[in-house]
Amino acid sequence: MGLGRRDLLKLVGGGAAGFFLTPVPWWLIDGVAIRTESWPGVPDPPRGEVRTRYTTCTLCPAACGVRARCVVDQPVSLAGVASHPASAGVLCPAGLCGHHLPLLPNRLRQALARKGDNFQPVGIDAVAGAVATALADMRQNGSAERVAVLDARPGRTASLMYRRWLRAAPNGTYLLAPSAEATAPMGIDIARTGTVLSFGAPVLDGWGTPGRVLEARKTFRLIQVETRQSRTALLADGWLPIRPGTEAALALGIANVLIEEKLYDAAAARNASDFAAYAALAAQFPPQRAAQLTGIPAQTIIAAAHDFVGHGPAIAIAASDPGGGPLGEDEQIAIAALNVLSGSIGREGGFLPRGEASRPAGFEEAALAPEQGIAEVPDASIRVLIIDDARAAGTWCWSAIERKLAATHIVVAMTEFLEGAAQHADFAVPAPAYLEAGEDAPAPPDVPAAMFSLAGALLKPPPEAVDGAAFLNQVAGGGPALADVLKQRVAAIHASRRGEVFHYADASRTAVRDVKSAADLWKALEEGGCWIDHQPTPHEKPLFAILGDAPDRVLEAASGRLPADAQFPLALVPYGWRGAAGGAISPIMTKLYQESDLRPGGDTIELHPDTARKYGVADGHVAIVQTRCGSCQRRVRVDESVMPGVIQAEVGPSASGNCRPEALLNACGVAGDGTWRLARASLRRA
Amino acid sequence: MFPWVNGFKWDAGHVIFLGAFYTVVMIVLATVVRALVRSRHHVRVEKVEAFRWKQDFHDLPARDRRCRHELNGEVDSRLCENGFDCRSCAKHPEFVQAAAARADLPKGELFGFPMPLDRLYHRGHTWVRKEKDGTLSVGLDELGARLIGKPERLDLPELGQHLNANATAWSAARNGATIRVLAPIEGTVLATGGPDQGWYLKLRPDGPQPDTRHLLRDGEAVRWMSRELDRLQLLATHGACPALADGGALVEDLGAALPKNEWAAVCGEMLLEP
Amino acid sequence: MAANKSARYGMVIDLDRCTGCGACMVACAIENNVPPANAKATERTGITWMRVHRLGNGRPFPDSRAVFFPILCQQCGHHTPCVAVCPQNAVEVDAATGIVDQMPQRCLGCRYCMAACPYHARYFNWWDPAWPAGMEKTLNPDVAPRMRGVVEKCNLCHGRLHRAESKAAAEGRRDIAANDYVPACVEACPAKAITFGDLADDQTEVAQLARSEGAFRLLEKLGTESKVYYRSERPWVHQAVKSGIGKEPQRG
Amino acid sequence: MDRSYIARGLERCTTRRFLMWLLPWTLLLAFGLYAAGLCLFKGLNQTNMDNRFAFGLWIFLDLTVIALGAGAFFTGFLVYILRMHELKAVINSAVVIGLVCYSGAVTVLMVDVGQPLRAWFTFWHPNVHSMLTEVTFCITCYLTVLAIEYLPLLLKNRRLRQVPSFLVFEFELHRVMYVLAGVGTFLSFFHQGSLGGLYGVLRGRPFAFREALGVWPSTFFLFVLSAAAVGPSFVLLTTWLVEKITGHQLVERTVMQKLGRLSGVLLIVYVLLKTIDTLVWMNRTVPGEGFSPQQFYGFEPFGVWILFAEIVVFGLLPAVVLLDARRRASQAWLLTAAGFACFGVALNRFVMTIQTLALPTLPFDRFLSYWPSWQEVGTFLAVVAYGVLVYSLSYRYLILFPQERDLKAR
Repeated sequence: MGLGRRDLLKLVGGGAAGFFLTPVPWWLIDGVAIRTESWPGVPDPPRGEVRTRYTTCTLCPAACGVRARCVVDQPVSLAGVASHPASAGVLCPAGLCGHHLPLLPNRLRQALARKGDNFQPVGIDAVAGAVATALADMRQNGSAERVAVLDARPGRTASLMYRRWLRAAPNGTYLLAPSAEATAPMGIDIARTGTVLSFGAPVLDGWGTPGRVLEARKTFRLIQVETRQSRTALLADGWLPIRPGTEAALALGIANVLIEEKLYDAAAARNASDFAAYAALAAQFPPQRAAQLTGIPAQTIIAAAHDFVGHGPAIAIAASDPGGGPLGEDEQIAIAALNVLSGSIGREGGFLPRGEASRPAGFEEAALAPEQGIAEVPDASIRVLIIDDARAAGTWCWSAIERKLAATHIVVAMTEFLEGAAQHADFAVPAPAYLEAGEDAPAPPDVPAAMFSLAGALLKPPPEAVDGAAFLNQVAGGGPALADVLKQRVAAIHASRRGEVFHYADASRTAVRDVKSAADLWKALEEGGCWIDHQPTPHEKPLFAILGDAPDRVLEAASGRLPADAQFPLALVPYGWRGAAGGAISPIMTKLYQESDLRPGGDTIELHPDTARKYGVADGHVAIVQTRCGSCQRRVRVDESVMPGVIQAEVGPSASGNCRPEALLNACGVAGDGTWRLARASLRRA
Repeated sequence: MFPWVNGFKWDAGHVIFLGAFYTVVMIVLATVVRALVRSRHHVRVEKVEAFRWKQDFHDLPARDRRCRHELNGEVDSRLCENGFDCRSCAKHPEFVQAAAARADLPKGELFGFPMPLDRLYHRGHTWVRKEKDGTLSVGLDELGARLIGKPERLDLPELGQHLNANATAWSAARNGATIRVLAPIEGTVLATGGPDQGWYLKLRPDGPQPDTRHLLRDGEAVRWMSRELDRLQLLATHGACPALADGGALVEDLGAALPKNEWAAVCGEMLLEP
Repeated sequence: MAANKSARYGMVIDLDRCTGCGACMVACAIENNVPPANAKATERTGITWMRVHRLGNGRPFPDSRAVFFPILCQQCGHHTPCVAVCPQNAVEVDAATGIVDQMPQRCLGCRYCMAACPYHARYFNWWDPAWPAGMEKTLNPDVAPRMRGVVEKCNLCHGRLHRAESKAAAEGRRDIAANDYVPACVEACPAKAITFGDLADDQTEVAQLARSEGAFRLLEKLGTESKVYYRSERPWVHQAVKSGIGKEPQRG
Repeated sequence: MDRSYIARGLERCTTRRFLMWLLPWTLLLAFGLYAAGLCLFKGLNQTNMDNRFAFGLWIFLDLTVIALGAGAFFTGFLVYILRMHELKAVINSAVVIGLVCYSGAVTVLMVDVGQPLRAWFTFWHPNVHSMLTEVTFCITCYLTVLAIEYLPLLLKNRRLRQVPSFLVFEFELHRVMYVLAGVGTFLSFFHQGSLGGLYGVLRGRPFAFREALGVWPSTFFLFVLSAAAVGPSFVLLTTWLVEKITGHQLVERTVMQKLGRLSGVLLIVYVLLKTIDTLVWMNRTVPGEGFSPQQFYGFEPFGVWILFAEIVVFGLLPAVVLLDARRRASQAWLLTAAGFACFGVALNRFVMTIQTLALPTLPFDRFLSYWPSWQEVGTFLAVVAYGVLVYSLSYRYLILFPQERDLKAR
């Protein structure tokens, strides 16, 4: 027995010892180590020929040049195009990861029709059919209801096609998206601007063409008028933390100072037919009153006024916030008026009237439906609404649009993702995503010279995807394809023999008149290039009215938008960032929202410590923001830089990844002038 | 790790550090291997029993390792260092001489506890008797016999096997425990008996004159035995079983009298195996 | 040429120009195949080789001001804290470039280097690197993604350095052209706030900026000789950096 | 029924009772192994550690456990090298404690690293300048040594002894034990030290960084000293605990007091050096790195009190008690002081690991808090359970306290 055990032990022991003398254990651990290098969870980057291709970014109106590093045909990284006339080699964070968008898992891959609260697959022809029957029906009993196209990215050639199609359609109405950065008839000669007085425009954080602006930042002074200590406010030469909704008062206050002290450009003022009326209006806002309304000390206002004109050319700008939506029209008038006083309209360093890339025959303004804002359309009047690029519409307050819809209506959303307005549509039609659509990019709103660039498709769109033009053709039963119209337009530009072509690949320029054929021009643009007109020459300005037909409305606006309210003592200020406010974003954005606290994100509100204390919430608490229109639940972040009595709420993706700004936007509610940037709110801990 | 492995540099740091490491490994390895080799050797030359006794003796509590001369009152306190083998003890002869000089050693008294003095006793409760024919018979003394009583199994050595002093002579199994009995003296097994024969082994001594200096004799043996009885009493009472002795006389069969575990422990103590 | 044989690549970040847009962070992640965050990841478990922090002046509204502080591996040139501690030589300072290199395939994830780094520029792969299905296509072929359980950090776009080197080799040059090697964050910065180059070469813009008025390094007194400089005209920024560790939480 | 495995003459409870005792610990072990399994297979995201708190509960406890396990090497050193034979009474127990502590610590470290399969890289491409390399090498070597030291105890088991080769091997091993004790002492000195160095070298963590003496920071020597100081105290505490649980006296009271005195002597030296070290750190090291010591104690809850507690309440106090023969004579004082000493060293390890990482180093840093996840706690509990099981089995079947039999017979 003992013997047996002894032998067994000998055998085992000897075996073990022997095993360790063989190379086997070393092979094993070595194999194991190599295994750890090709861990099952680690993807293998695709290999293949690396190529550089060029296109133009269409994610926002800035239309930046894009240099794409591709493995075979798949872009693996995007970068700016050096010395690009508008974007100056810059891409914003959203642009840098734009090549992820076509591959997002939640990509819309087939047409959907609403059934109750959820969607069901449907053929695109069925959608077109539904629209067509609606149109036929309207034609038949000549109803006063409208057919409308809501264009989130106006100014494209596709937009022209919509407008022409609408012209033919019953009561065709072409609507500009509420938060769309308008295609202004005037560009800004920022490179030569001396002072920028910005009313809430995110000048340094995604406004106009970032490349151009940031480059020019070395030369212009920046005065930021904003409630929030935004990035722009942080880097501005002066920050005027203004009480929410009192921009007009400040504008008139400054105007008052300039007029009182005769610091304005009298020559320019003479071109304004109603300058007297304007002066009278401004006279009602001496610095003290403005101070009282805006919460900015009178001295500061006076200093700002001097600052503004002291270092010309000076421009005053008001832009719609990517999340907070547009500034009220009347505020915009009050602010724009400052440009008359500084005489920056039509002058170098100021606003320069610019042309537009020539249009092909049949697209003259007369042949198109006019551009309209949503506010201009009567409520309950739209029977058929087609929304182009509903994704970008992620930050609209849907109720602003909903109220315009007729009792029986069809809403069709052309979109890559079932997000934003698309969630409210009756039909969702899959559209080609960024880098998939062969389309054009219009001139950026702030570039003084007319521009035209092609956004050549680097990727094939999914088979079901149709662009807006193709869909309308399907509805109308025929019509020109977008590609053909684009070719025509390029031909028209070639025929105009104006301007020059900038080639992305080598940053060289060719005058259009030196381009042999339209085909060559097309080729140049498609391979990566943009057409740019000569700088417009300043010209003497026509007579115009500053206040237009609304002096009293401006007065009303200036008297303060946000009356005190005992029940809702706080001011809710929604804001967003162009890079991420509009719906779908690349998952890599988690770096900004989840893996760092660089941006607060769509699930937080920011409060001043005192405000937080007063309402019994602390950093990290979940609080409920209640307004007259609704409520939303968000995590509190206490921040010393927030104005007391103000709730700052970002419209954008949240650390948890999903971007659902609706709750907040609905809570904000839509004012009579179609804005939702201001609301009275109360706060309590959830 | 090794000069040919990536990252190795011939700098002081590596040399010193790895040098120290390998030295340590070598030392440890050498120590263990040496122990292994030596033990293999010992097993081959059947030193096992010797070692067992060495260890057992080493592990005995101090009070069980008293020198026979202390028991004998010749010295106040002395611990045995030689595993009860006085033949290898330097002091033993001196004591013997001293003892011879004085004849006033007290006589032991064992209230009728049978203890024939015609034989020599071993500390492990065995006895050795020189027979006429020059052989040695070996048996359990009275206390040993009563301790073990009737064993259920008995494995005695094979005939012709050579035993060393203090090696296991035989073992008896009872009450689920095995008790080893130590050989009082070396010799070759000629015949094996058992409890009934009154003797267990007959041995042929190694030499013509077997050296029995290490065994207890006469009064010394008696004194030792009386002390052993006390010890037994102590052990057993500690185990809380009074009826060891009635009227001073030890019960016949402790194996039956004591609870099993107690019994095993007591046997161990008395027969010098820890 | 000698200049590049013993280059010391580094950068100067102009805090007065940084708008905190995060383009550098995004570009970095894309260039170096850093995966999007796991659903459970937080700002303390994410991986951002380049991370923009916000440093406030600690004063209340309306006097509060802040700068954005892009933090990446500071490429310490002396007493490099992470190199000395790594038990299996998974971190090395490249003598030719001065870049501190992390070898993920050698790292066993003990995270000692993370404890050692005072700039918190090292990141651990708490999760398997996962991209949404189908998005692996967009990985940079020049950089191998790291497996779960290892530490990683900025290496000044290693992949781009190799590309530049092989380009130079192909054109038979011995040293790489300055504009062939530009890390992704530098290239991506819309505000052009980051100047990159060889600090060893006095002629480079970066070397001059590093010596210019208002330039400083973080924890200069630790003597780590980091190769990432910052500069700002604003006195309070210098104050805040000197006064060392901030007590109150800073928000971004 | 397992009688024949228990050394003769030792009183042990019945098998059933023993099993009842093992049961809860076994369950705890199972739970802990599950938790550890999660960490191994799902990754360290199961823990609450993060990029800033790269080390957490595990490292803290490893350092503590290894410090307490130092009783093994130190007692061995005293018995075999300095020939303090009366400590033979606890050496076996000390060896088992050491084995348990070290094997437990190493196991936890295995879970703690992100790629356990690469653990051998440290041996293959060692960076000899890293404290962690020193730790890894020494601890693995020392663990081997402990295993070899444990072997004789095992082979001495009543049943195993019946295998002749075991019996002889045990005998031979026992004869070379002093060599192993020497090696063990050497190794322990270095890894206890390098565990201290681990944080002392962190130039980037001004709170932990210490001036170097030779190639090692001062914490190297402080750790060796403190470990040696509490080793005996911990042996003392465990012995007492086992006595309480089993109801047997296991060692002479004098042995316990001897242990106490040893602890006291070393502890007082340690406290002295620690104080000097702290002063040097405050007045030289920290200012040299551009900080002021106050900055580190401005963050609640880690105020100056923690420093006071570490050095005075749980350092000086027990040392004084242990050095006073009269107090030492009273069991209560002795044990309380020993307990304080052990806690003091644990606190020191806590400060070195956790507080160091919690403190910010940059202007925009936040003071961080960290709370271990249940997986982390579970993994540690597994080690505790494992320790109790190993010790219980060893106590039952091996001879951990040679004096036990004599004391019983008295």
